[in-house]
Amino acid sequence: MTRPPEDRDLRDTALDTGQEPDALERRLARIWRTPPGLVNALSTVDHKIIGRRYIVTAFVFLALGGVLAMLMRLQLAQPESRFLSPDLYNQVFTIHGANMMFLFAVPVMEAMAIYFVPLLVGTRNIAFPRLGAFSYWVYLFGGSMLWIAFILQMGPDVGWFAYVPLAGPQYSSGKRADIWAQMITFTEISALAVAIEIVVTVLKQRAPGMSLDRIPLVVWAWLVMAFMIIMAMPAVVTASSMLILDRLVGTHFFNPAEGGDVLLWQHLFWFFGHPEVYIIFLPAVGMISTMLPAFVRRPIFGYLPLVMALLTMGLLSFGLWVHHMFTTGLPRLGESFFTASSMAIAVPAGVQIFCWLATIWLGRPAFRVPFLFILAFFFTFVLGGMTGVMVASVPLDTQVHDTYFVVAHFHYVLVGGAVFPLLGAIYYWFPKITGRMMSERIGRWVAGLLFLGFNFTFFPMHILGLQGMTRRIYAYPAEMGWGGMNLFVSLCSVAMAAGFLLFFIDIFRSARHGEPAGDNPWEASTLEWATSSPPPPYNFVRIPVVTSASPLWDEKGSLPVVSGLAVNRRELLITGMGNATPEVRETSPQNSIWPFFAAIATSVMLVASIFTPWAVVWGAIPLTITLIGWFWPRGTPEDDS
Amino acid sequence: MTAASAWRHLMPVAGILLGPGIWAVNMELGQILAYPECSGGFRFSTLATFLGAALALLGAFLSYRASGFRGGKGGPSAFVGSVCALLGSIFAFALLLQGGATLVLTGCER
Amino acid sequence: MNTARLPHLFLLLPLAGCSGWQSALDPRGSTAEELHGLFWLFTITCTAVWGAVLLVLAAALWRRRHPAGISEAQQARSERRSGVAIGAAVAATVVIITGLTFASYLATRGIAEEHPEALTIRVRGYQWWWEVLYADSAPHRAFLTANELHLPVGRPVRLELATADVIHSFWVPNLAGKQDMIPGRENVLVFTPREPGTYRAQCAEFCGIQHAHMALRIVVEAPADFERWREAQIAEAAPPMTPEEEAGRQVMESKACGACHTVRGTAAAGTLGPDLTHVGGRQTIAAGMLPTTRGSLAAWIADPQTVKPGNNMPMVPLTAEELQAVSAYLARLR
Amino acid sequence: MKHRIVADLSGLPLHGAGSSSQTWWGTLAFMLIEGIGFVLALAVYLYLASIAPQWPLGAPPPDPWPGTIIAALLLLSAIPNWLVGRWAEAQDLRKVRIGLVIMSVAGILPLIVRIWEFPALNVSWDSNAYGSILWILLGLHTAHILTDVMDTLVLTAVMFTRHGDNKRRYGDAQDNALYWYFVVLTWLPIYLCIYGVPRL
Ligand code: HEA
Ligand code: HEA
Ligand code: HEC
Ligand code: CUA
Ligand SMILES: [Cu+2]
Repeated sequence: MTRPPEDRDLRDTALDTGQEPDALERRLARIWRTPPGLVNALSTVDHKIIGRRYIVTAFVFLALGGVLAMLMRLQLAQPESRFLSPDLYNQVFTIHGANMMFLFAVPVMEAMAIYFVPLLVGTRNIAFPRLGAFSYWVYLFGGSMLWIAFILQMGPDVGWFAYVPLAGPQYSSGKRADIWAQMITFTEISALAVAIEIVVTVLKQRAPGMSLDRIPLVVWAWLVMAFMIIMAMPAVVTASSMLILDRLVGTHFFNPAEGGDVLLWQHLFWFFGHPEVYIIFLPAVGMISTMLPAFVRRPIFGYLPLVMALLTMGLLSFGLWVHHMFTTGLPRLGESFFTASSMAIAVPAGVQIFCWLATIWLGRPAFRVPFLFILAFFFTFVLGGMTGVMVASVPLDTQVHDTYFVVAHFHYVLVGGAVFPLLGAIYYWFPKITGRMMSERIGRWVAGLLFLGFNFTFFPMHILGLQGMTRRIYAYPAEMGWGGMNLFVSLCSVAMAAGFLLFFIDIFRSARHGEPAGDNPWEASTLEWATSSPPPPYNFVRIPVVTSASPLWDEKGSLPVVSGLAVNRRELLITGMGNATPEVRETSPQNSIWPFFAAIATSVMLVASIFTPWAVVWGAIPLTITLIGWFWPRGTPEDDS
Repeated sequence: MTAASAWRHLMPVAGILLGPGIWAVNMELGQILAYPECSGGFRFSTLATFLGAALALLGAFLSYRASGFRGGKGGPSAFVGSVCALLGSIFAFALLLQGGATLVLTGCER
Repeated sequence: MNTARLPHLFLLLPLAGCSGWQSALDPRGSTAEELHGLFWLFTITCTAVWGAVLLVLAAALWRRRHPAGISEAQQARSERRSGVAIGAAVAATVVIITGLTFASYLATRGIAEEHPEALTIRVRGYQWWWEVLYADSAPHRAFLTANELHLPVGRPVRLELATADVIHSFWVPNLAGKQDMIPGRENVLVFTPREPGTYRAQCAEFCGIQHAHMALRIVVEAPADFERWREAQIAEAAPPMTPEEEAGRQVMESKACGACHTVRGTAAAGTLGPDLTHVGGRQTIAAGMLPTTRGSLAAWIADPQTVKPGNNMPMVPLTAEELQAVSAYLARLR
Repeated sequence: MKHRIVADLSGLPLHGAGSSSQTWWGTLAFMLIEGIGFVLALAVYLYLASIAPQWPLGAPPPDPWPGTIIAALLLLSAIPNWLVGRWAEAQDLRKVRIGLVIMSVAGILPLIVRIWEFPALNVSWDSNAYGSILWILLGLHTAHILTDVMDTLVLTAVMFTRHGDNKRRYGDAQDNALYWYFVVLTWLPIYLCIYGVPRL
């Protein structure tokens, strides 16, 4: 594509002549847009399109996982029920857990980051956008593999953490455990790719003036989350790869008869597994910190301690993993060190709660739907945190470990601590994504049904666990006396399903018929509200300049911006890590189909290697070809320097 | 980069370097030392843990000093210093709790 | 389901109550008692903290505010006070956490006491039943049984936990916390039963398709009763009393049964399945699934895969008479 | 929202080097991820060694010659690597082309020697856990070299096309050199583990 000579290095100042009022916007739109059509949809590198896809897909997985939950509750509603066979039940709970953790919770938090980080830090696109495209397809293919396997009755049935020797070659026949292990590889690759994007975007692409102490708290949370993903994911990929090797080619990592160790699996998995739950939790916490100011009409109180809490929890979470192994017979002294750290993490958790309470106290609450979800979070998560502190005690855990008490704990912190803030965030940011408001009325019903339904469903599980009901049992005898409470729990879970159903209905309805939102319906203070709803492909006409932590509140009249960026190619600004002083201009890649092809090549290689180790060798060839296609320079204007 | 400027850059993050670093090492020690300490002998784990807590507090203090003893106003260096001071303190607290474990337990408990 | 029962469900919640034969809330052993106390300490403390947070939240939401707003100086003062309040709350958190942590350490020490005079029993987990070995210094006084433990009240017991296949976990909540059985590791569980009774234990680590039905009965009885039971277990299998039972014994020895099961005193000497020498005297069969009666034995042997789908005992084809005979024989073996 | 221009950044250069380059950060991120992977593999090795009755398990210590030759080759290759970095910084197209060809060769040589190193381990991956972790450690580093060699070959090819003389390519060459240092460095602890620990 040849361009007229005067197009080379055309800057935005040149279009400011005032003759055509929209010249700059139209030019930018042409440069940054994704044209219609299937091939273009597959080639897009627009973080907003990719982010939207990612969020929707994650919610689809949530719905699917919820259906599995309903099946389990149906089975458990009565003693010795024959609704699900033991084999089917074991697949159902395994896939419910694995799906929720790997295909919903982490991806949705990353997906929100893909969409919102560039808007919140004031840049045009995310760093390495093709990685994001690649990541989405790998995620989609990996998740589909798991569900297709389930439909074919080849679904994993070894629990979401697949302990050996049960998941090993001797006791788990067929390909079920391999499907689980490879699903891990898929999701870890896609998570790592996004993590890299987030780190580089937050460190190097912030708007000028957005120094470290002015970064929105949710962006801090996403930054910590991204680092945690980078440090924790390798452990689980190592573990799952070793499992596949044990099962496929006869290695002995986990075989005690040949020098291997059963606990090695648990150490490797939980070294990842505990940070995993904070990877899910911290972004939700960040969302609360960023949303709250809009609903109490004042800036967050305690910005510094809140940042500290995020960093502390992120680091501390890497030293808690043995609290999942308290009953394995390790020395109690060593285990008690993990008790100490698990207890200590309650301090930064408390700091966050206290800062938010102070913010509400000092502000003027507005009881809109996102705020209702924040209130639901307080009630539910703090309760879950309390039971967390209880199971952190070694002796106490010896009674409640592997019982419904733990099931109650983690659903309280997952649903209360992550899902409620996430739903609030969807109500908050839906107007920005679609340009329309969701329904206040339906939203109240959703929040109410979910809050009440959740607590009535999961609180009794604490009691069931103390009364001896262990985890992962497909049936229980009538003589145990658990039937009444289980029936109650199952009935109340219907309220949760109803709540989610209403939520999905509200999404569909509002996307079409919701009230138009305008740029800043909540009168919030962060940068994403400075541009239109939905944002144009280039995010901001000009890169903003930030002079405080609440840019839109402190620059009420007009937004300070910089000029001088090129408009003949995709260009954005690279700034310094500490103070975000502008360093260089940088180009942002054009649309490309190669990430899609690379994802296909990767997926074929990964699925085939479940069946034969040679797939890694042969599969590397098409993968290499697609990667060359991806990185080979194309002589586009973005390639200039 | 001279030694002096390197030192200046490290001071604000002393809290986040010393605290978590010592704590991580101490976690490992706690696992390993349980076995020899059961058979009697000097309680290295107690010494290591409390010494580690002191060092973590030192790191927190250095960060606080680098922040100019201000809340966090005064540029990224002061901000980083204050954040790391608080962070280092929490790690010191975790180390103190671990020290408590070495005082109550002998290492023989299974 | 009878819809008339619906309103009564709400009554069940509080009645769900504190007594039970597989309940951590009804301690009948030394360890369980200590943990029970710790549990209530934590629960009360944590409930109080949670309640305090909610109270402050409610106050923050609904406190009286100046309709016209407040001055900047007042705002700054309020913020300073909030800072102090947060500091105080953090300090309180540190104190409470330290207290709870030390309570935890003390309980850890309390339940870990060693008892040289403990009764040593080896329990080995199999997919999906329990092998129990009562050791003795005199080898002919050691004996194997399955799925049931008898313990003398008041005497410390030391369970040596092992597994034959995957990870299992031994848990009798009324008496003690749980401990895993891990291949390649030797784990130990020590506790002292304090009150006689029958308690139920269940495998607490997911171990495959019938993990849900891997339970144990634990009978805690007076020392004299325990010794009586032990002597009976040491003895060989009771001889058949009727021709039917004699035919049953022959079925045991000639059919596949003997390849997996041991009946001491007969030719059946397999070790792949539970020891059946005194199976008639046990409270349940198939690891807690069925009460031991002649009828349930027949139902089990006739088709184990329908009773406990996926378990490791195959269906052995027997004629109706063979089935009657062998179940009569096994019922005799008390 | 209305805008007001407060600064004109037309004077800023396009595309920076070092910490102003995104690909530099990307390279660092990959180094971090793979570094953690290596640390974990080493940790698994040491863990298995600590619980084993004797070490190495059921096999004689590995024959150190192929591994030592590779260590020497890698350490030597640091010199042309450093030169390529300097030449890329100076944007000297001819020298960078030569340098990258040399680095491609420097990457292929250890791979060839590695063919002898696997059997020199004296144990098979399916003999026992010791064999398994040994093969994994070596396999991981081999994949490491292999992917970087592929990278270098592609970059070399690009350097010979019309896209070669471009500030970005020189930046890529510098990042490539940085990554090669990482490949060399990671060999050292692995080498010590495989050949040193059994002889302790
Ligand atoms: C969002 C996810 C999330 C979060 C945030 C947490 C948070 C915590 N978790 Fe939880 N946890 C899980 C998800 C999560 N967990 C999952 C999924 C499992 C099970 C995996 C499986 O087995 O399948 C699990 C299991 C689990 C176990 C293992 C139980 C067992 O298997 O036997 C333990 C043990 O220590 C534990 C502890 C904790 C602690 C101490 C916290 C703390 O971070 C909580 C801190 C918060 C508070 C304490 C509340 C706020 C603080 C205050 C109001 C200050 C004042 C407080 C006090 C004075 C106490 N968790
Ligand atoms: C984020 C994580 C997450 C979430 C949100 C949930 C949500 C729920 N979970 Fe789950 N759960 C886990 C993570 C999660 N869970 C994990 C990790 C395990 C451990 C697995 C293991 O042991 O290995 C577990 C285990 C687990 C068990 C224990 C199983 C056992 O041990 O045998 C139970 C039992 O009741 C349960 C129940 C539920 C219920 C009722 C919900 C409800 O909240 C679900 C709400 C309902 C919906 C979301 C459905 C709504 C959708 C529709 C109505 C569809 C129609 C709509 C369209 C088509 C548009 N979960
Ligand atoms: C291939 C092995 C095998 C064979 C053959 C076999 N059994 Fe079993 N048997 C088992 C196993 C394993 C169990 C434990 C099942 C469980 O609870 O999961 C068992 C359990 C039992 C029990 C219940 C024991 C208890 O204490 O709960 C009885 C009774 C029994 N078998 C009788 C028989 C008879 C009679 C035959 C022959 C007709 C027979 N078995 C053949 C393996 C076998
Ligand atoms: Cu044995 Cu579960
Ligand atoms: Cu955890």
